[in-house]
Amino acid sequence: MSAPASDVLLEARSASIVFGGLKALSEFSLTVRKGELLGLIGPNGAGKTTAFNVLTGVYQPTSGEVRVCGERVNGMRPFQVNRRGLARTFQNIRLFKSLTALDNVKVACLAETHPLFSRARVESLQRSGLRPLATALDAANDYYDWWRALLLTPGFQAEEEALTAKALALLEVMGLAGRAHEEARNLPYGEQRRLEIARALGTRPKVLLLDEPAAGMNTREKAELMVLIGQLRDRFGLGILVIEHDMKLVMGICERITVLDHGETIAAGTGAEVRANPKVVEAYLGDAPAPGAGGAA
Amino acid sequence: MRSLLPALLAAASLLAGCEKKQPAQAPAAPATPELKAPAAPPPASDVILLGEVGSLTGAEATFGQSTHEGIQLALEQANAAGGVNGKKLEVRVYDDQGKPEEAANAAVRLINQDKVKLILGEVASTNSLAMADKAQAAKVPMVSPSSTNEAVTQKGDYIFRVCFIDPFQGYAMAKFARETLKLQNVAVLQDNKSAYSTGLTGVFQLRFAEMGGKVAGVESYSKGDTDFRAQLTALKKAKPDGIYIPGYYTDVGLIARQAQELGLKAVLLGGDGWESEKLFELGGSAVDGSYYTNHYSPDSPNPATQAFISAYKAKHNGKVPDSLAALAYDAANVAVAALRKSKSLEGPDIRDALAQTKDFDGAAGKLTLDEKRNATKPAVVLKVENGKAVFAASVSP
Amino acid sequence: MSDFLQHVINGLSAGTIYALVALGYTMVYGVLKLINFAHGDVMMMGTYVGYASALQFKQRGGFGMASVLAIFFLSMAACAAVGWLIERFAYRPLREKPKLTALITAIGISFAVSYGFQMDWGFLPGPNPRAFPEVIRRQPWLTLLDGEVTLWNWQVISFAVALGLMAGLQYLVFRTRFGRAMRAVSHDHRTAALLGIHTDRVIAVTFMLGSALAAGAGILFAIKDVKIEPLMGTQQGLKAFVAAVIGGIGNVPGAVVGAVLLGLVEEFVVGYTASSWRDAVAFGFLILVLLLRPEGLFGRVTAEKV
Amino acid sequence: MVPPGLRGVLPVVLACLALAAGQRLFGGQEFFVYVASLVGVNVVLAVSLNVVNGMTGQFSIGHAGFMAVGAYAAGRLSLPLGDVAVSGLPVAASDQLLFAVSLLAGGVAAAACGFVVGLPSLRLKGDYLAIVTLGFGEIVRVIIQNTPALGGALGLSGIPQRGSLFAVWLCAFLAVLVARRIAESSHGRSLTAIREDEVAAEAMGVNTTAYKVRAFVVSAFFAGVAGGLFAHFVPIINPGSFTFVKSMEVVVMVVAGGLGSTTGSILAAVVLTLLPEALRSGFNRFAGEGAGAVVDQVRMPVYGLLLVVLMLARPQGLFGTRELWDRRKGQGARP
Repeated sequence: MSAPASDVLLEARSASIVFGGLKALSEFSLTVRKGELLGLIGPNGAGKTTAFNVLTGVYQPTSGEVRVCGERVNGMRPFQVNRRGLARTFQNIRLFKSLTALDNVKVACLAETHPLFSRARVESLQRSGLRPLATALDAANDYYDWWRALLLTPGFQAEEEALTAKALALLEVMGLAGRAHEEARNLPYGEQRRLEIARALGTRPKVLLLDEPAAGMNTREKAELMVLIGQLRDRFGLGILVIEHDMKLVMGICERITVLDHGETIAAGTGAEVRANPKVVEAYLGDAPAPGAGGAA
Repeated sequence: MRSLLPALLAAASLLAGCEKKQPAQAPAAPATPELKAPAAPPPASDVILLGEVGSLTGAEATFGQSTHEGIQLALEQANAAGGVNGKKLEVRVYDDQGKPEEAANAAVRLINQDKVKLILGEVASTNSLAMADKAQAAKVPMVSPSSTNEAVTQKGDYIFRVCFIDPFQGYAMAKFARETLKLQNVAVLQDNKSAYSTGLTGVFQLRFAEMGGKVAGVESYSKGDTDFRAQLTALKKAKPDGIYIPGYYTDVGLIARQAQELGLKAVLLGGDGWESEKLFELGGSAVDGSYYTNHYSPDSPNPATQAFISAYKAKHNGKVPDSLAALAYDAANVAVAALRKSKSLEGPDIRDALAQTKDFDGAAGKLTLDEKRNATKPAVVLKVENGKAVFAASVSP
Repeated sequence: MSDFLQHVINGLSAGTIYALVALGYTMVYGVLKLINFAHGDVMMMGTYVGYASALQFKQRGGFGMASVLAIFFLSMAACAAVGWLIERFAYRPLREKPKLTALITAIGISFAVSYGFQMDWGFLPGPNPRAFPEVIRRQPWLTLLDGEVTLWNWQVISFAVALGLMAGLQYLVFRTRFGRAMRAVSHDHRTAALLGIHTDRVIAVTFMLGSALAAGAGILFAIKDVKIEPLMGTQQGLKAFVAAVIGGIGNVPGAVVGAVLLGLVEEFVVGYTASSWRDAVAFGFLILVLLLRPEGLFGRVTAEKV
Repeated sequence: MVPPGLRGVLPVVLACLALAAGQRLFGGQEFFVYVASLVGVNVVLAVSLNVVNGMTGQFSIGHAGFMAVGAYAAGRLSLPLGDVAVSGLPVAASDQLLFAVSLLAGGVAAAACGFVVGLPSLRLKGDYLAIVTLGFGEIVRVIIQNTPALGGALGLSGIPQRGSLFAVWLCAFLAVLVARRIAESSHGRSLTAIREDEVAAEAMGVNTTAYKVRAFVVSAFFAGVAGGLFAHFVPIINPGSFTFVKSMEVVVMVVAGGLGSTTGSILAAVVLTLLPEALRSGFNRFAGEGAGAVVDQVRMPVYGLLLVVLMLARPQGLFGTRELWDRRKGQGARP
C-alpha cells in the first residue's frame, strides 16, 4: 500500500443502494483519514442513516464499493466489517438493555480475547479463498474458548479480569465509571448515549461512526459531548464520522462536512464551503426552519 | 446371551479389551441395583392386595375404565364367595395416563410401596411391556387382560395374559377372509403410529398369502388423521375385494365413509381395535357389512358369558360390557383361582399356580395358558349390521 | 389415469380446507405480525358450535338451506366473539412487548383451549370424537371415466367458497377504506395511529374476521371429514400455517396457492410413494421453502429497520 | 482460598461426593429414585432449553425432538451392550462406563441435529424459527416411527436399566454448571447481546449466526443427554413419549422460571414435576382412589393458562434473568 493511502481508514466510492426502485443513496463517496473528524448532515430522510448502514455492512450497496483500511468490505457481514476496524453507534439507542453497563462494554471487547488461532490468520484464510477452513478454525476457536470457560482455566480467569479492567477503563473515559454495575435500561438518556460510544470503543475501532450522538441533549450537554468526541479522536487516534442534525454544532468541530439530500450528495467540503453552497441552503430552507444555516460564524 | 463387545468400541473407549461378563457375578439381570422382591411376608393380615395399572385419563381412558369395572366385578364376586382362604381381596389402582413410563412407575409403586401379590394390567401393549420389565425383575406375577402384542409375555416367566395374541388374531381374520368370505385380493391399511396395527398387518399379510390369497398392497396412516382418501385411492388401483384395517374405531369409521365415497366396493375387515359404540356413530352406514375379530360376543350362548353379562348389567344400569371388561373379568378370575390354588402367597408359588391354568371357563371363552403364558382360546368374528355387531363365526386355534 | 385424476381431486379438496384456515392466519399475521397459534383451536371451537346447533336443527326435522346457513352464521358469530375476546384480553396488552411474549401467549391459549375441551366437565365435550351430522346431503356432482371418478357436491361447494372468500378478502384489502386502514396498520401501527386510524378497532375487526373464517373452515372440514374432536384444530392449524408460510404469509392469494400446493404435495406423496411420511413431508416442504425463499412464494422481502 | 487451577473442577468433585452419599442413602428406595430421576431429567431439559430460549432469545419449541434423538441413540447403543463387560473392570464399573459412553453418544447425536436445526436460524427469526423447530420435532418422530431398527411405533424396550440417582443428578449438575459458566464468559455475554439486540450485537463484532448455531448445539447436546438418561431408567421408550406436548412442558418450565434465568429453570422444573405427582397422590389419598385422575386432566389446560397469565402479569417469569449466585448485580441494584 502506498504511503499516502495508508492513513485512509474508510472510503466509500460511488456507493448506491436501491430499495424497491427507490434510490435511497446514490453515488455516495467519502474518505475518512486517521485523526479526522467529519460531519454528515442533511434534512430528515436524507439518507444519512442509510449511508451508515451501507458503510457498516447492514445493507449491501447495489453498486459502488466500501473499503475499510484499504480492504473492500462489500458482501461482508456487519461483524466482519466491525472486526476490520469500523464501529458505530445507533440513532435510536440500541444498548443491551438488561445487561449492566460493564457487560455492555465487555460484549464489545471480543478483540481482547486470545483465541487458539489468531484472528489475523483466520481472516487471511478467508481472504485467500479457504472459507470452509476459516469457518472451521473460527468454530474451533469458539469451542476452545468454551472449554476454557467451562474448566475455568487460570488463563481464562486472567483474561476475564483483563476484560473487566479494559471495560472499566473505557467507562471511565466516557465518565460512566460509577455506573458500571447499573443495568443499561436504568441509565438516564444522556448516559445511555455515552455508554453506546464506550461500547463502540470496546471493539478497538480505527473509525468510529456516530449517529446523532447528541440527540435529545440540551445545548450545554451537546457542547460537552462534542469536546469529548474531539478528545477521543486524539486519544485513540481515530477517524470519526458524525451524523448530526444540528448544523451549527457540526460546523463548529468538523474539519469537513458532507451534505445529503434525498440520497444525493449535494455538497462536500469545509464548513465555510458547505455553508456557502446554495443547494444546501435550499435543502435546509425547504425542510422547515433552517437550523442556523449561517450561524456558525 | 452375553456377547463380546466389538473391538472398535473397545478402542473408542480406550480400553485394552472386553470379555464376557462372568455369569457368576451377574446372573440374568444387569448389575445395577436390583429390584428387591418383597422380602419377608408382611404380618399376617386378612387382606390380599392386588395391583392394577390402567389408563384412567388420556385418550384411552375408556379402556382403563372398562378394565377397572371388569376387575372390580370379579373381585366382588370372589370376596362374596369367601375370598382366598378366608382373606379378602383388594385392588389398588394407579393411573398411567396412557404413558409407558408412567405405567412402569405405577408398577414400581405397587411392588415396592404397596407390596402387592400380583399385578393386573395393562390394555395397551406398550404399557404392559414397560410394566413387565419391572414385574419380572421383582418376581411379582403379572396378568395382562388384553395386551395382544406377542412381545409382552416374552418378557419373562412371571408375565401372563388371558387374551389371544396378535399372530392368532391376524391368522383368524386371514382364515375367515380366505375360507368363509372366499376373498382373493385383499389390501391392507395400517395405523403406523400403533404397534398393535403394524403387528397385525405383518401377520395377516403372511398368513393370507400362505392360504393362497393375494395381498394387493399396504398403505399407512397415522392415528388421528382424518383424510384417508390418498391411501384409499392408491389402494383402489389394485381393485381389492377386501381391505384389512387393523386400526382403532376412531379412525376406522372415517376410513369406511371415505372408501364408500371413492366408490371402493371391498369388504372391510378389522381387529379388536374396532370394538366400540363409536364405530357405528363415526362410520354410519358405511361400516355395515364389515367384519372384525374380537375376544367375545355378548350374543354367545356360553353360560359363563351370559352369567357375566347379567351380573355386569345389574351393576351398571343395564350397560352391555365390552370385550375389555370381559377380559379384565377373566384376568381377575384367573388370578383369584391361582391364588386359591397356590401353596403360599410368594411370587414363585403364585406363578406356578397361574401357569397351570387349564380349561378355565372365562366370560370371553374357555382358555388355557400355554407354555409361553399366552391364552389359547378361540376368536370370534363379528359382522356389523345396522349399527350393531353380531356374531358371525368362531375361529379356533 | 383415473387414480391420478382422483388424487388431484383429493388434493384440491384437502387444500381447500387448508386454504380457508390459512386465510385467517395470513390476515392476522398481516396486521399484527403475530402467528396466532390458537387459530386452529378457534376453528375447533367453531366446529363444536356448529355441531351443537346442527344437533338442534336435526331434532327439529332435517336440514334445509336456511338451517345450513344458520349453522354457519351461528358458529361464525360465536368465533368472532371468541376472537375478539382473545385479541382484547390476551394479545392487545402485549402489543408493545417483545414479539416472543405474544407468541408464548398464543401457544398458551392453544393449549388451554384444546386440552380444556378434552375435559368432560359441564359443557365441555370431552376427548371422545363425535360425528358431525350430514348437513349437506352428499351427492355426486360430476361423474367421470365411467363412474370411476366422482366429484361430490360438497367438494365443489367448499372450493367455490374458498375462491369466493379469497376474492372477497382481496377486494376488502385493496379496494375498501377498511382495507386501506388494514394495510396502514400492517405497515406500521404507530404511524397509522398518528394518521388518525383507530388501530385497536382495525386489529380487533381483522381478528374477528379471521376467526369467523376459521369457523366457516371448521364446518366445511366437518362436512368433508365428519369426525370432530378437541385436538383437531392443532393439526389442521399447523398444516394451514405451513401453507400460509409457503405462500408468503400476509399475502391473501399466496395463502390459497400455498394451501392447494400443500394439499396436492401431501396427496401425491401418500398416493405414489410411502404413505407413512405425510407429516414429515409437509414440514420438510416448509423447511425447504423457508431455506430457499424465506419470504414464501409470493411474499416480498422487507428490510429490517435499523 | 482455592487455588485458581482447581476452581474449575472443585465443584464437580464436591458434587460427586455429595451425590455418592445421596446414592447410598436413598438409592434403595425405588419410587423415590424414579421421581428424583424424572425431576433430574427435567432439570437438564429446562436448563438446556434455557440456553437457546432464554439466554439467546431464539424460540425453540422442538426440544422433545432432541431428547428423542438422544434417547434413541443412547438406547439403541446400550441395547446390545446389556450383556457385555469391559475387561479388567468390575462389572458395575464396566456397566457405568458403557452407560457413560451411550449417554455421550446420545448427546453427540442430538448435538449434530442441533447443528442442522440451528443452520436455518441463520436466515430465520422468531416465529419462523419456532415453526422450524416444531417441524423438526415432528419429523424426528415420523422417522422413528418408520424405522424398524428403532422399534417403530412399539418403541425400544429391554434397554439395560443403568440409570441411577448419581448419574442423573451428576448430569443435571453438569448442565447447570455449564450453563452458568457459559453465561459468565464472553460467550454468554454475546448470547445475551443477541437476545437483547441482534443488530447491535452484530455491529459490535459478534458473529451472531455462529453463536446462535452453537447455542443450539449445546442445548441439543444436553437435551440428548437427558434423553439418554431417560432411556436408561424407563423400561421402554417410544415415539409417543417425545411429542409436541413434551416440548411444551419444557417451554412452560423455562418461561415460568424466567427466560434467561438458569436458577428459575431449575426451580420451575422441580416444582412442575413434583407438583402434579404430589397432587395426584394427595387426591388419591384424601378424595378416594382414582380422584388423582383429575390432576392429569387439568394439567395441560392449566399449563396453557399459566403461560397466558405469566405473559400478561409477569412476563419475566419467576426469576426474570436473575440468578441465585448473582451477587454483583444485587450490589449494583442498591444505590
